Amino acid sequence: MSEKIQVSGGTALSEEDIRSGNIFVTEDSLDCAYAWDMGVAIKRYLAELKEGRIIATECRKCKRIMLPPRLFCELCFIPCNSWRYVKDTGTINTFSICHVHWDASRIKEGEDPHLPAVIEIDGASDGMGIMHILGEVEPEKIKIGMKVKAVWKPKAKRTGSITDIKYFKPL
Amino acid sequence: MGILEKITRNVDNRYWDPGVGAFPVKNRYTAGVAGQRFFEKIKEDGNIIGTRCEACEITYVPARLYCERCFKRLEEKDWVDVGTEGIIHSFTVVHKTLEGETKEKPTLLAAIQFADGMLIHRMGECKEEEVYIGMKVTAHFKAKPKRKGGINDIDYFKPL
Amino acid sequence: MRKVAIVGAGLTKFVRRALETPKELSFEATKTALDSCGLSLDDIDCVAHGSAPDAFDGIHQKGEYLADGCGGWNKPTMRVYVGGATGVHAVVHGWHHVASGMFDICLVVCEEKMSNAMPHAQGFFLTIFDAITERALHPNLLWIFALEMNRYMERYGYTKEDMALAAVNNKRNGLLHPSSQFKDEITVEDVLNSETMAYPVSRLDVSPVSDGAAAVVLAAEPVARRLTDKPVWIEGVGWTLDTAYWATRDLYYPRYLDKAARMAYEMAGIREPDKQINIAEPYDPFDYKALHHMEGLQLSPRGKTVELLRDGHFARDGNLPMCPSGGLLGVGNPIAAAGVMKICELFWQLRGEAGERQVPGDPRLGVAQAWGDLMQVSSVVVTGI
Amino acid sequence: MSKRVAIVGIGCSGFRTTSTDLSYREMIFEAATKCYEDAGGIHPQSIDSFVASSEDFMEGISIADEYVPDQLGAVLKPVQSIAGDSLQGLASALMQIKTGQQSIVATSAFSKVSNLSHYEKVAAYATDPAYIRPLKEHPYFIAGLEMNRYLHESFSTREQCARVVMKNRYNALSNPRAVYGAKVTLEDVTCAEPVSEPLGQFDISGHLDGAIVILLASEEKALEMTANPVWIKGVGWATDTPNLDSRREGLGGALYAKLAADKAYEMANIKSPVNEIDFAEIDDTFSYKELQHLEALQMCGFGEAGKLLEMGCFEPGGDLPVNVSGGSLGAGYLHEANGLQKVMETALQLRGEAGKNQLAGVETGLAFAWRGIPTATGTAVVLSNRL
Repeated sequence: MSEKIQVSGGTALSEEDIRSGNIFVTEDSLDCAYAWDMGVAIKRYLAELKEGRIIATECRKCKRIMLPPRLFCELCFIPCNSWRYVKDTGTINTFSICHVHWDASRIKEGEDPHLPAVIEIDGASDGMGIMHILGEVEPEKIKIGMKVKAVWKPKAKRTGSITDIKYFKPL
Repeated sequence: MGILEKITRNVDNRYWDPGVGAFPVKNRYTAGVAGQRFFEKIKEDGNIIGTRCEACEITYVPARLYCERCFKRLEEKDWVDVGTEGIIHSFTVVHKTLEGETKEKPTLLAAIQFADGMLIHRMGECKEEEVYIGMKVTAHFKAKPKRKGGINDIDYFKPL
Repeated sequence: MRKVAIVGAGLTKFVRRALETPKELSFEATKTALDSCGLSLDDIDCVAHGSAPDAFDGIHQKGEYLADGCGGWNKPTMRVYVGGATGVHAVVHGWHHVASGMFDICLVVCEEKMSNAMPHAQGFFLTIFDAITERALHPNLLWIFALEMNRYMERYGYTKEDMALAAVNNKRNGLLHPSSQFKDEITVEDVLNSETMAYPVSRLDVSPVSDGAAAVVLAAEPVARRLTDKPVWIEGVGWTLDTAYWATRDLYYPRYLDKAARMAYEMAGIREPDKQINIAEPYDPFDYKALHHMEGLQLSPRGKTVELLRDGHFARDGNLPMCPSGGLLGVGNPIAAAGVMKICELFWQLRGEAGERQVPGDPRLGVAQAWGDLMQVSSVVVTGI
Repeated sequence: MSKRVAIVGIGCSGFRTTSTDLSYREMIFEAATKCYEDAGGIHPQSIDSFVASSEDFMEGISIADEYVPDQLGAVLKPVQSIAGDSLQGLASALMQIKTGQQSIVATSAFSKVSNLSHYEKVAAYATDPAYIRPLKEHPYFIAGLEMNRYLHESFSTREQCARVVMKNRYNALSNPRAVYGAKVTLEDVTCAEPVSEPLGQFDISGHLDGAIVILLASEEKALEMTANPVWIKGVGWATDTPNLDSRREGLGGALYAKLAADKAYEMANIKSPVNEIDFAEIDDTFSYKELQHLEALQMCGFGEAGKLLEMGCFEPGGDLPVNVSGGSLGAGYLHEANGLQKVMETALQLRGEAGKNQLAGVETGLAFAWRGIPTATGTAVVLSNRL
């Protein structure tokens, strides 16, 4: 059994090599902003969040109450136009206790960890979860299956965004 | 909706990404094995080098690690000095900035042939109407202490 | 259906920060793969290449940029893209090129230069989430892994220690791989003691950020037989994408992989994958994913994978070696290139050319898999000799 | 290679300069619904595989392929994305059918370019980071260099390029899917604001939002599904080199178009493209590109396209009607969906469904798309309504 594996290239550099200026680099960033067309479904979803309500759509064929709301049922492949309010309570399907920020930098000493979770919203079909964060809870006490409720921003501070819900806290 | 029903009033239906730019991270690029040496030559010696593939009879400028036509690895002996004088292959007058705004002063850019390759760069010390395809030009380098190892170590090209 | 074989393979070293440009990395892997089967660029009909998000290399239309480094000069080149599953999928895509009868010899090349993303590649992962309904929460990539891992562990009562076993297994295997980014063996304790990033994910549960490239050469049957006396046949391919509404799926089981694997097995005529397959290269960017994917690949009963792992079933000398290459955890994770690295491993293992890493017992059938997007996509390739 | 493949369904939506009424998901759902209905009302559950074409930075999403399945009805189905022009996506779909593993494959692409604050910056991000980007120039300078060199080598004129714009925008007036239809004069084009001389504002096709879904099927399925299949006779794609400095024919050529067409013609068994192709929808992202591409696609000799254009050869009533739909200059430029737009217009002509723009008695058409600045990649497809 002869080793015939061929490997070539992949010259490792250190950060020092680059900082010293001996290895030439160019830097750039894509300074382009994006304005996403929300469309009918998400526009209404956000508008309702601003009012302190969560809205879903129902498929007339499979009867799934879908969250986030959509204008079509991706399984039946038909348009849907039945709006359904769902509750602002739900069940934790899964969660994490996260010690790094979105850019991979570690949270500082004393700073609270982020508590992302998938929350199955009451009133939507089984398993219809959304990603959000948890609050007013000791991280060690979070359990899968725990019931939670949305904590809304004060009405004046809501902007029509998913962050109009500050977080979900244990019921 | 969607098909059944549509938004017919022109209201603000857009959601902007929070902050400036949706890709809030930088990119940093090495010049690579060949590029490192290419820029070193510009920085240290104020000269331009390429790499030659004897089999394909082509000299690449900027220099390459490999011949893209036959995939021969271009080695030590394949590095060739192509000098600082080239010929204009094409040119253009750019009137828009990278932001899409109209420039106060348009830029004269040229693709300048060196051996079988090209460098694309600004033209200087000449007027727009003087430039022509086939014109001989030479590189005007930045002062040595100001060179950092990049294409902008050449300030511009000027008529020979 | 036209038979297609892998006839050559090549890799770069996987490193944290490469001097080479993305093109140059691609060249190194491609050249090595060509040399391994004695072909020149003139012999190549087309290039099927792959690379994950443009944001890492920092180049829009990255496929075009990479084309010459992948041997695409004056040739048909096409870049395929299914997030983290791109590596294995690029081979599926190459198979499309040849099995369709349109080309006889196809280069498959994948490259990733994650060190081009500053300060850390993870920052770009913010932009994989839904622009309107999720990004405002400032999520990071670890969230989705952590959420999936937690759900998986909870469902079957697995512990963090159980998961760490996979990291230890793969990293140990990887020490023997010439492309590996690592030198040191780790223990379960090391994994458990490494800092928590996003519970239950700790630092050593995760594969590293890497630069690298990998390539294989595919050929149609008659050509393959002429080129080598040991062609490694592509017996089955499968790929599936699940809904983008990822939070509406229960994450404990990778149903996207279940379907993709069944598609590939059906094509390969495999009825009992756990008995018939000799080598598995499941996608393992995180340790739990290796186990999760073994279940999705139908190579381990749901919820019994840790037991089998503890019993040595998935060790290099076990019944069904898991990630004998070392996988992403053991070799490194230049995303798309890591997927092709897994295919390279099957190629060398099935030909008996894996040297120190060779699994015993003349393996005849192997499966490689990659996974990506929002825990959503899988591509599967079954190879045999 | 005996397996024949046909287009059996076509659907589109959007096709406006902005599309704030629909999210990209809703827009694609609409296009997909129309396409599946066009194919006899097929449910996506019966479609074997799906191919989308997209580029991350155009969508502002990394790994944009994540968001493909739902609006196409492709959940838990084989789905792949091609990071390239949608004609390459079509080629991938075709190859999948030819393997025999799939029988019906949907291919889709969309543009929401109106959502970008600076398309220029995205295009600039495609240029080489060491040699080009540090110049910090508007990326269309590459088109300026190409146009100048092309005019120099081919002896074509600035005015001939302007006439391409006049023709295509006029053609667009009678195409309901085209938004840049207008009667423009030579002076309108030549005196327009310069962008990168000799390239002016009106030499550049305008941005367009829109989604297109096209369904392909094997011969057996196609004959079951539709009475008017459009057969894909040949397809070819090629990249010259991504390096501006080492293109085989310099900056004035479009070798990629020739290489792509050679392959497509060979597959379609076309010996004399001029005689065997009745009309063409070819890339006109920039005015000079139409002329350059016509020559590279062997629709005429080198340096002849401009003169033939002036003689009216490429008008709807001419010998070889080119971009009767209005092309990108007249209809708008759909970025990644550009190629599918060309295929759609070609296929509608071959089905006799091109409305006011319908050409009489056409059997074989050519669709060709280029990847845009700064690339040297193109894809050609030969379509016919005869098996």
